[in-house]
Amino acid sequence: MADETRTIKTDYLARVEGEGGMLIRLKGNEIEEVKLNIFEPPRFFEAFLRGRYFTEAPDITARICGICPVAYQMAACNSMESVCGVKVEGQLKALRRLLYCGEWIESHALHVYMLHAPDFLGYPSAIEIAKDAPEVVETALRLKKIGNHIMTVVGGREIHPINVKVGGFYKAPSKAELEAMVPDLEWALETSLETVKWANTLDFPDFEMDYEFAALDAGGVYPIEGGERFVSNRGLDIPIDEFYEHVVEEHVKHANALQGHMKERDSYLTGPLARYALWYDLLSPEARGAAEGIGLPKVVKNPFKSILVRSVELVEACAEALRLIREYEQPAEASIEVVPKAGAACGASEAPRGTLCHRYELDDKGIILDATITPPTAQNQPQIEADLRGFVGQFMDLSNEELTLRCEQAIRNYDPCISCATHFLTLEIERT
Amino acid sequence: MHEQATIRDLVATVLHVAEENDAKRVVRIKVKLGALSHFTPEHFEEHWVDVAAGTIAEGCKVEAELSEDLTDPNAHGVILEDVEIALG
Amino acid sequence: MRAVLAPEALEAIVDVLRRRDWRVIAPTVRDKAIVYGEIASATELPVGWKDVQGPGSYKLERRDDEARFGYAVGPQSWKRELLAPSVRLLQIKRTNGGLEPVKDAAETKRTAFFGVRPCEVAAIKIQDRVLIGGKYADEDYLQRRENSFVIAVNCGEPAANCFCASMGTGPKVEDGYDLVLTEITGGTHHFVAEAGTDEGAELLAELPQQPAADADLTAAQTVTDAAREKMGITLDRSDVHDLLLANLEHPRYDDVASRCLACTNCTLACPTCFCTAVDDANDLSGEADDRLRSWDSCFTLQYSEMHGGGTRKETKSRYRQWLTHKLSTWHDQFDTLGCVGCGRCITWCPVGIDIREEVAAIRATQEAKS
Amino acid sequence: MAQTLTETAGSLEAMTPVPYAVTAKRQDTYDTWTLELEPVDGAPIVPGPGQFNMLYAFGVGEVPISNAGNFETDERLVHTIRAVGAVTKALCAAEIGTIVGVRGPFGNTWPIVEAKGKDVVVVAGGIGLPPLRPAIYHVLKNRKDYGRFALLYGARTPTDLVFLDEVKSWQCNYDVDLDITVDVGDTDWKGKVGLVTKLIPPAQFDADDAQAFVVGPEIMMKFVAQELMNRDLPAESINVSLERTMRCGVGLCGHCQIGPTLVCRDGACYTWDKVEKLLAVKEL
Amino acid sequence: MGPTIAVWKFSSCDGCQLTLLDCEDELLGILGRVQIAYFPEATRAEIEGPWDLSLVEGSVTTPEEAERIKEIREKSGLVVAIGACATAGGIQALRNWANVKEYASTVYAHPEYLETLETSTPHSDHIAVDLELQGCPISKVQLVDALLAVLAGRRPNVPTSAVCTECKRRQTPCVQVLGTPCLGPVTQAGCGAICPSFARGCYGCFGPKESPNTVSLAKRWSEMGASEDQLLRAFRTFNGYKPAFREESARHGG
Ligand SMILES: Cc1cc2nc3c(=O)[nH]c(=O)nc-3n(C[C@H](O)[C@H](O)[C@H](O)COP(=O)(O)OP(=O)(O)OC[C@H]3O[C@@H](n4cnc5c(N)ncnc54)[C@H](O)[C@@H]3O)c2cc1C
Ligand code: SF4
Ligand code: SF4
Ligand code: SF4
Repeated sequence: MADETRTIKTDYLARVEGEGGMLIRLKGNEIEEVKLNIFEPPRFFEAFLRGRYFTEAPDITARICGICPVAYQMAACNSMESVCGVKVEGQLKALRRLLYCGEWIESHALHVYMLHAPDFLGYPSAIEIAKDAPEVVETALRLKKIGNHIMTVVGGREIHPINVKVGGFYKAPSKAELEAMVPDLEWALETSLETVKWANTLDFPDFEMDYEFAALDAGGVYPIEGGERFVSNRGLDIPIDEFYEHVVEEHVKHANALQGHMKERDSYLTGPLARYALWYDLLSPEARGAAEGIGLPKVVKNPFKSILVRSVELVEACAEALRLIREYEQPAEASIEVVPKAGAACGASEAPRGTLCHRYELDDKGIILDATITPPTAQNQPQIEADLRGFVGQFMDLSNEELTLRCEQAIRNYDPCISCATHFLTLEIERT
Repeated sequence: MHEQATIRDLVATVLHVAEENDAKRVVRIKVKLGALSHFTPEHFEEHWVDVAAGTIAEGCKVEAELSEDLTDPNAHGVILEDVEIALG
Repeated sequence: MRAVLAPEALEAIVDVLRRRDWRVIAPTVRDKAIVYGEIASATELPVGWKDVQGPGSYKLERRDDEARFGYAVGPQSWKRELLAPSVRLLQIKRTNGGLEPVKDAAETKRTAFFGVRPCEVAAIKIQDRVLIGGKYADEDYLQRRENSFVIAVNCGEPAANCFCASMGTGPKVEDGYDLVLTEITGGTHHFVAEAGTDEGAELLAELPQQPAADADLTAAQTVTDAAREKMGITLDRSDVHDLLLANLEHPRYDDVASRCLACTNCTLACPTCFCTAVDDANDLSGEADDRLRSWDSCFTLQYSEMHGGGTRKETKSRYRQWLTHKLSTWHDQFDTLGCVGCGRCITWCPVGIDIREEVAAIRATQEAKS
Repeated sequence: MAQTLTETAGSLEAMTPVPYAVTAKRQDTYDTWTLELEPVDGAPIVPGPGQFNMLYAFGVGEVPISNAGNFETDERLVHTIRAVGAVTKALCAAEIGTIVGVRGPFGNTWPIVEAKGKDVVVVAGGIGLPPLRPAIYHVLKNRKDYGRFALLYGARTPTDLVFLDEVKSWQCNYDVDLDITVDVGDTDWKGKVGLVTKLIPPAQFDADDAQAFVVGPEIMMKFVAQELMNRDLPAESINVSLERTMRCGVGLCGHCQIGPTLVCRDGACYTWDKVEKLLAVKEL
Repeated sequence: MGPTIAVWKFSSCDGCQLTLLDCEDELLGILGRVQIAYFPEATRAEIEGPWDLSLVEGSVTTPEEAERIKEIREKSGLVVAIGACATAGGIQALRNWANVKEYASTVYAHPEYLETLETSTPHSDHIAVDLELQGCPISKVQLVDALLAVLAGRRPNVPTSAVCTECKRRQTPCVQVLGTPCLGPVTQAGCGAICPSFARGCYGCFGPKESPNTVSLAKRWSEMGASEDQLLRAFRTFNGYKPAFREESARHGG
């Protein structure tokens, strides 16, 4: 072989694309690998919280997620208050719950109608639904708006509310301001009852998983703004302060989001399915009635039916908001005094998409020495991958395109709070 | 997961270069793997062999060098430095 | 017409007016300050409160009596009722190629301003001059102004930043009111009331009252005299017009610019500042524009922005524009001063810049020069 | 209020634009167009020389534009507009038939009638010529009532000169001493090159009995006024037109203040003695 | 067929793009006049570039992002940066004062897996931006106005003045004068002055206004009892990397 050869300089750069993505590697009919990539560039919240003053945590951590800022604010407050040995109770606690109901209504309405439903209805998005069935989208928007309105009245604005403070609020709304929302909320309650029925008309793939469901135990009420214990249907029952003794976070190479899993246990699931399964009996009569009305069992194991459970929780949030407003008395002080103390504690809350845990360590001046934050999506990610593994097995013969759609839908079952996960850009299916 | 896409892109580029120069075969390629590219030389070669199979780049020699410079603006990418082709 | 009223008669005032279906706007306590708001009863007045004001500071404290008007002016002025902070002047619709301006039906409800201080009456007169006294009138302002009914209250206790005596606008109101009250707290708590218009007299006639003797009028006069005495003259207005125009490049403007935040608080709190922005905003369909008018301020860059950049880029020029306008060029433009000495710009300046001090500083160095 | 306010109140319609249709349009330079406007209903307003209207482009906004018309006719409005920003671009893009809003006429007028019997010197810089055109028309129409008429016109480049043909026709038909210059010439330019101030020393007029009308950028007006005063023309005989941001055009919004004066109400035409000191102060 | 709009995410919390979906009253009206070309938070449909308008959320924190914004610039008629991240680097720009490698090892067990730039920077550091909407998050009103302005071909109404203008228009008694330190006088309007209306001081989430006199305000805060630490943190939060705030925080240590 004496071919003439030549070397050509190219200096060509091939880029590694950085978007959310998912990889499924199939070998014949075997699933070799399922990987969910979350290319959320790291933002280092836990690092830069160090050195900040403890009262800043609710405002700063809200910025972790614009879709569920209240969840972060509440977990931060719960944790800080626990470190400092104070408890926010009575009407202030009720106001927090009301604010959070606003976030649930907003987030669940957005997710049910605008993110998840298009998958079931075969539309790329709600924008296209709006062309064919504007009333569906209008309903969604009005529901969303009512949720947002609660956040505006109680929290100052819908995204990154400004009225939340360690110890309570900066200013408590008057009873009249809250009562003004009642007619809208009554409409929202009616509509969410309809939503449950409407969601029940969708087609669900036959698919069940045997989950370990985990959620907060809020001591006799459906868990929303906080809870003292973290429990599961498989016997986990720990004070929230021991969260990190049982849950470890792992940084896996393919995702910048940390993944959580329980020591000596498998993956577990937080979020609507878990809350519902664990605390069905604590739902309001309206929400329970809605579930019964469509024959929804007390434990739902089909993740695709999370849209039903989310709708039931929408009913719950509306009914609960109405109850809280009815029972509201404007507190004399908008917050209780919180004097910083050296120490460390966990605090958690139930984001629309699952349990969110914060842990802070403070010095005696109130400066944050250490912060750990575990969002629900991080906890759910191993479970999502596990689901997908099970799920792909059933749908292996679909075309790549259809399989992609199905997988996206499956991921959306979990309402992950990252935009790259709400709509995937790249899904690679390798078949060999 | 993006290794595949990157390599496909590189193979396409190499074939394009080869074609433009009327090459019969690609003899050797030289690449610099960015420190953050997620590749090791072995890893890269493995993928390369996969993707280049069935093209005129099949069986070519792969010289892959791993850069350790994290601050390089191209640290996330793979640079195809040169391509050696056989003519005629 | 004049009379002596017991404190309970204030309730009667509110009653009578509300029975006529008027809005009654009066001082009330909210957000740790005395602000104006609609009231349904005289009990909502700030009974037994006083304000402690300083440059850039304001604090409410309890009084040891039940005075209804035992405080000076708060953060708001009646400007909010007459020259609304934001209002849609009109809507312009596109109708198959044409344009159709549509005006909003004007609010026609009569409104009583209850508790208007002499400086505020003066401020309303100044805004009348500017907004409806010239060749062109502001329709929205005129509408609101015609529907207003002014119950003034003379001042007995000026705050630290009050200087109406210097500006000749208080502490006793001269005209421009329908009814005026002077509160007398020493001895039996009572009010001396005087009507300024027929309508004021009509209202007064409906109130439970005692006739006013000369002694009562003297007592009322003593109240405002004492207030004037207490305030003293802290800004010499006699030559201020020329003083400022002769010192447009005074170094004091650099000094004040190092402190001034160009935040607009002074102008927006001021009861006479009338500058507004007029902007068009499109509706969603793109088929109609809303013409909106909102409070503007010479302290913003955009205020003086022309094609190619702002005229007053430096804070120093903006402060100079404000100061000279208030005390000097306002006179050239509208034949009146633009400042009534209410002290709001001093109290509500977040860094406590004091117009009196700035003028004094310019005067001091000017005098040193001459 | 039982006081009589209504009598003191002036016109109330000032803030409402009246629909006018674009009936003719001409491109003057690469960025300048002249529009003719006629009212959709009723008779047109008749702005005097030096006055301006607030022109409103639907959806985009409203700006002050000087009257550039009235020669033969009062039937339509003529405005020459340079497209520099959003509103002026939208106005310049208006097609024939487009409806625009008009409020006006506002501001004072050039003292052109008062200049009767005197020599007239008009100095224009670039787009400063159109606002002077109504005054020029007045002089031309009543040519015998005036003395000498010097028209000194300067622009940055030859492409910035507007109405050149019309200007030249004035020279032939009405006995106008026309002198034109550009700051920077081009290959086709055969005329003078240099600042417009250079045209003043040789201009023919009797400084004791003349009125000057000057419009251009502020800095140009300053130098022109200085040159004219160097020719012993008193500051009171030099008329300039000032420009400031205007939001209402009728003295209510406050934006157009320059010291003691409101440009929309007291101007835009001023004699130089009134404004010289004001313009000398930086950022007044 | 209206103009095409693409919505891009960089390092951010998604709140600013969610603002678009939160325009409940306006959304359908706007969607009827534009074509959404790319908006992964809302749709899986895509229209290939070039695009008439790109809304860009989030800051540039990775080499990939630094490249991507250049491509977006090339293919977009107008680029509008939305939010504190996109206009100032956002809260994650706090890394710009720290050692990223240390940061990474604080948070992640295997920092070697991470690709990240040392800094978090606004898009204007990388490309020419046509319009910046400040705010953490941006204001709905300003977003809708900007979109309508693009549709109408007018200037968007983005005031560069202080939060105080809105505070006074809504007639809130000034909290700073009442004793609570407030960043309103140096912060750009847009939020509607909500914090003072809830009895708290503005914390500057809309970033610096034009010519902010931070020195004078900081002096006043000190007189009111604020510590140097407090001042440093106040200026170094959501818009800490914007030059005016960056310089002021540097004056108080660190
Ligand atoms: C008395 C007078 C007569 C004039 N006559 C003529 C004439 O005959 N021909 C001519 O071509 N020009 C004339 N002009 C100048 C003309 O008015 C300006 O060129 C015009 O206003 C530019 O507006 P624009 O929207 O096109 O430019 P832009 O640059 O878009 O806006 C110009 C100005 O409008 C204001 N503005 C607009 N939108 C905003 C916003 N969102 N926020 C803040 N400020 C904003 C600002 O002050 C800005 O600088 C005259 C001006 C005056 C005062
Ligand atoms: S004087 Fe005071 S209130 Fe006025 S702009 Fe300056 S800092 Fe603000
Ligand atoms: S409260 Fe803050 S924003 Fe409002 S006026 Fe005072 S300083 Fe300005
Ligand atoms: S007041 Fe300040 S911190 Fe509060 S929302 Fe507005 S800009 Fe943000």
